[in-house]
Amino acid sequence: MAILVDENTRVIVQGITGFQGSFQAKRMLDYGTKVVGGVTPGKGGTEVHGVPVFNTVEEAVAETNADTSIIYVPARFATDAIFEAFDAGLRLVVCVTEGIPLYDEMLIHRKLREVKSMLLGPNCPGVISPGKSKVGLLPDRSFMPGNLGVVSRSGTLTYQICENLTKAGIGQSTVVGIGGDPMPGLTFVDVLKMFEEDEETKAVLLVGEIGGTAEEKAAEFIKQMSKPVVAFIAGRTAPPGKRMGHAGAIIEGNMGTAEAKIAALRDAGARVAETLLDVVKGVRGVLG
Amino acid sequence: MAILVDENTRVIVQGITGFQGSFQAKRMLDYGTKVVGGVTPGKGGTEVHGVPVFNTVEEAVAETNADTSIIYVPARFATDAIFEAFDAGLRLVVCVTEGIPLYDEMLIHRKLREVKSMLLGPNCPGVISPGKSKVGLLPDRSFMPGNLGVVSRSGTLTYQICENLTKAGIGQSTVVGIGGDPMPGLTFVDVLKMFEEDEETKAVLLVGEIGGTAEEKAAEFIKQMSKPVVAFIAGRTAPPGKRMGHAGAIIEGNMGTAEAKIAALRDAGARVAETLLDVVKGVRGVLG
Amino acid sequence: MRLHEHQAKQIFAKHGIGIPRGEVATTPEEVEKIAEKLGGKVVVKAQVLVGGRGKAGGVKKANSPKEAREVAEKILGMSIKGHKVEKVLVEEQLEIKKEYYVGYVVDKVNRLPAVIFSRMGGMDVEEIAAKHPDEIHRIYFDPLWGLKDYEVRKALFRAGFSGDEYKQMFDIIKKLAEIAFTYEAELTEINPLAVTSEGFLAADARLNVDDNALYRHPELAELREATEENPLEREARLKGINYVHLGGNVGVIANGAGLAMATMDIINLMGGKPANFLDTGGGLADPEKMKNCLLHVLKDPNVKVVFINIYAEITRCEKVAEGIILALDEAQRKVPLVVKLAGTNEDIGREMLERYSSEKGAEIYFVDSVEEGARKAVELAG
Amino acid sequence: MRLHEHQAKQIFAKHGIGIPRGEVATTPEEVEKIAEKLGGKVVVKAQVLVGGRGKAGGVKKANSPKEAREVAEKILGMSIKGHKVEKVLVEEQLEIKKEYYVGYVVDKVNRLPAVIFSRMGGMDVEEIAAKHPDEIHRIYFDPLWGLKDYEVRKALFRAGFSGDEYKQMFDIIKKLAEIAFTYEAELTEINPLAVTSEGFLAADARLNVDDNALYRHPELAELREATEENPLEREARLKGINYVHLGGNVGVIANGAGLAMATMDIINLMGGKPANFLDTGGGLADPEKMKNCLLHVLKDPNVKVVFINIYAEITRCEKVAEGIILALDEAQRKVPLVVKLAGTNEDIGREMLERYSSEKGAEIYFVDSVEEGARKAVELAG
Repeated sequence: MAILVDENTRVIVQGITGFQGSFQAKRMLDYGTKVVGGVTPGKGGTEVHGVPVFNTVEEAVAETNADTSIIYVPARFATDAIFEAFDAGLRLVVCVTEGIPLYDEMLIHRKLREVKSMLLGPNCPGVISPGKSKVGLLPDRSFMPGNLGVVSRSGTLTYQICENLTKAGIGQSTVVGIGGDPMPGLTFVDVLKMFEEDEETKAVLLVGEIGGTAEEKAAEFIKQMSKPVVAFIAGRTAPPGKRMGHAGAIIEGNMGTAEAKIAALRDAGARVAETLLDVVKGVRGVLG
Repeated sequence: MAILVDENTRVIVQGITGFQGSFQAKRMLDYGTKVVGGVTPGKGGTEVHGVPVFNTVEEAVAETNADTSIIYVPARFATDAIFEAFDAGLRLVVCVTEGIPLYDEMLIHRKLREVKSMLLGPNCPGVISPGKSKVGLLPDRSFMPGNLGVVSRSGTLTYQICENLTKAGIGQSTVVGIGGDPMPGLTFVDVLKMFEEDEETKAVLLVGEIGGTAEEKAAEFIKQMSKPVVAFIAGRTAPPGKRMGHAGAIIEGNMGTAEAKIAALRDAGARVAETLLDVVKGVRGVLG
Repeated sequence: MRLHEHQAKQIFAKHGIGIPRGEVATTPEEVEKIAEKLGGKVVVKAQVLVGGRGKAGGVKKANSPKEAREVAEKILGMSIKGHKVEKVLVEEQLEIKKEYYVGYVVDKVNRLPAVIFSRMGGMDVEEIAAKHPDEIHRIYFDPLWGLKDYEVRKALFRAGFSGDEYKQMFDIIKKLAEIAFTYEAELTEINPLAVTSEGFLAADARLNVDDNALYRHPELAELREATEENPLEREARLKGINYVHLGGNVGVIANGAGLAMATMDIINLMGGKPANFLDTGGGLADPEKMKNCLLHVLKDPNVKVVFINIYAEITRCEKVAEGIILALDEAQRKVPLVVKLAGTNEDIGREMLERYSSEKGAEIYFVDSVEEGARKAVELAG
Repeated sequence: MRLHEHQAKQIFAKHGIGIPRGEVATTPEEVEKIAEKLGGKVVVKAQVLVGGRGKAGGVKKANSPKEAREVAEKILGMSIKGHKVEKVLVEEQLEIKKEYYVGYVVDKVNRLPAVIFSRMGGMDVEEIAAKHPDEIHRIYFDPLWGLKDYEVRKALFRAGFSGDEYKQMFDIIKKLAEIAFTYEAELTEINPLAVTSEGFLAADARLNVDDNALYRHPELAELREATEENPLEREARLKGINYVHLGGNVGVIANGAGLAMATMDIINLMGGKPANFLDTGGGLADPEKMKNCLLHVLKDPNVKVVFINIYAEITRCEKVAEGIILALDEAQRKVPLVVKLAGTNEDIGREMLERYSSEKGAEIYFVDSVEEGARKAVELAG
């Protein structure tokens, strides 16, 4: 099972001829992901790592039967690339690009109301179902197949946590990075719902951070979940009004503090870990 | 029965405190139309001809249970008035205003995709179901109850034709003026469909004119209709490239000529009258 | 409102579309000077707001300033489909490799904006569509979202564009759509789009904007040049009268565009020639309006009779009659009137006109149907 | 990016929102002159990019030019929440009848733009919401369609506005939304909106624009004034380093915002004080990046130890090690490093650093977990 991506996922890479797109396409291929095509306007007819390149997503989908796209396109062009992917009817669109303007993101959400695609990101590391498929830039070595679902707002922190879990023998069903932007496509709640319904997933780890109310919304949903949830929140020492790297990681007024999030999650029955090592203990505790 | 409006139709007048709005409200009341409210921002709480005035359509609908609106608002404000009426959930919105910019009309059509309201017009005389209700500025004396459905792009020409019919003893189920703009809300086809399904209507008269392809589209639908259709097309002598008053009445290139429309309608089985007097004969012929 | 080629080109250039070097002139002397500046080899193009000026001899090449002057002498002042040429655009001759077509139109049937492009330029888009249907490409787009880059990419790659031609076309299509939305164009066209060694240039330019939106674009309203129209139409526009000159001898006045057209049609059916279309519109409660309309129709020296066909839905007919009487009092010449009055107080109106007619000897005929009126008018026109 | 009050007011005025008469000054002498021009009675307002300047003594009235000068002497140069006041805005005193609130925000929870207004101005919007929940009015609108007139009418009439106050509010709300969309504002606020006999005036003004969109608004990017920030943060911004000054003595460098925050948190949990947040971001394949980051952290004189926590997902660890070595070679002072390296070739990286450490006597400690690293760093910081 797993969620979002598995061994049948057929992926195209938008921006495949760029430095990052080409590099990550190779790494996904190496992992076993079915990267069936790439898109770069004007480079149609060429190949990258043996993968055919098309001029448009429409053409790529027609030729390859892809259902998923991953976008490695600079911020100024990423919004258009997302719209193109939606227009081509892809089931899942993963956008890695960082720095997409806020007003573009509002319009992306407006567009999401009109289309059937799911969007992961932007500004996210992607998704991996260990042993099955990786659509994103998550490092292979951190992960192994198992029954823990992971959903996170951050990248390297999650790799570190998953590596600790993997070393401790705890594998993952799927690891989803929803990204650090204030208005992500798929939210914690969307992903928690999928994990709740996924047979392979026995427990869920949520890695949150300061800023916004995504963790509080997640807590509301966790109350109804049958599966145990462990949580970790980064940014307890962050001062208000300062953006901590991620566009979404900022405490504004009384909103977005780690304390509020931890309290809400605890209140919802989640086990909140204090340190990274506690995360492993916590997960082991709930997985039994 | 009748279509679009009948004795149960509850109407509000947007722009009721203006010269035309107030005057036409009175005439509709005199005809027996249930004019239950009016809207003029800032004039809420006053009355016009005994009809309560509200600041917003939302308030008017909440207080009066209106289902239909007629708009007498200057062109610069009419688009917003139409949107307000849509937003308030009205079933039918009749817009009399002439001169609404083309790009506004494109956006009105875009909005129509998102809402459930029907729009009659803009730049139309409205609709009358003789003896039941009149929502518009059609002159009472031209009409009498009966079984002929009339749909038209023009105003006075239709009054003249209907007066001739009425004098000849031929009454009307409903008379609909779709308006002279190139992109009307309800089209000939929309109205023909309603007449086809209306029990009270035994035959239909279509009054068209040069410009656009509305009559050709109507002809396609007429082919499938069970009820007889008589048609009249104005503008046989109009030269190409000259706008004949109505924004939509212009022959551009080979499109929109009276000859093409007449041929299409004849081909579809409609009886096309050459003169106004012929219209009466034609209708009498099909009504038996 | 249709802009002149040179006006449209200025707007195109402002938005970054390449145009040939050139200047506008009103005299052969100016043309000669401009041709010198441009290096001698030029095209002299009549600036008139009708199609087909090329076939009518309104566009000519010249290979020297002197020749340009001679050519301009012929073009300036000539009449193309009733439009007198008062200005010419003098442009450098282009070395055109290929001629493409790019246009934008508000498609009223689909109620959507559409970009149209083709590798077959230089002829009418209808002609391209008829002769080379596979070479016409359309991009319909959502007016709310605007034209997205990927929509242009899809269309261009589907049509087989690549390399530099792809880039130039992409750029021009995006700019043309931007121009269309900026100025609320009904239609804008580059035909031909000249493929030259300096890139793609708009060899011709068309831009028709929505009259109803001119209040939002005062800079465009100022561009309207009176010189091009029929003088009676220009005067009517300035007075706010909805008038189209048709050239016959039976003047027509009706309230309502449909009624006016039907009246014209029946006059024609009866063997007559309508002199004009005139829709008074609403507002006949003020007798001044009818007065102005009638006086305007009488300014056309060809008019031998005027058929006034009024269905007074709101107005009372005595106001219409009053307006007619005011006009007849002021009119410089006497022509017979055929009058059909219907609506509120039609009897009173008729009585007023009958009284005036018998007192002042005005020739006024009353009719009860449009057919009867048309027959009478045609008879009187002779 | 947050604009200064005086910058935001200029933009408001450009879009037709009324503002008090006033000018910016950097010296008490200038303040005195401006106060004279304005008729003597003025308010002197510190221009700093933090809230609560009023309570901190950064806003003072003066009833004569001389008093204005004296007040300015106190305000200029003072420090408000760590921000030094280098400019003041000198404005006429307003006769305020009432204070309203109008704001606009991109609501990230609902993913929609929202206008917020209230008759209770002068306090924070959160405070209004807490104290007078019935007096907070919101208009959510569709970002694609934009804010429609009828949406504003509905909200204002619902809130009981009428007459001239209705008209002024309508106008200001429409203009504020226009400003928000023109400059891609995350937030813009008029608080208080002063109701005066001359109409509604923006007594204060806030405008925060989206950093990611600044490339579309170069005129705003130019307004960013370096003087306001912490000097280390300013320098970092100019160098493209993602750095936040926190004031402790344990320097932190991590690749990834979440990892950096988690590192800070654990340092704190172990009883230490992080000196900063620093996310290197990607691109560590180039050793220059790590070098610049480390050198930057060492510029903070309070830093007694630096904890480098890298999870090299793409980069090979020898490149990270190379960057650290380059920095240590260049560094003006020696501080111990605690290093956690994970990812490709972590062993090679560690070996390189160990060799360097033993050769050059650099104090470098290697750890296998973030907890261990934090404990060591706190211990070294003393």
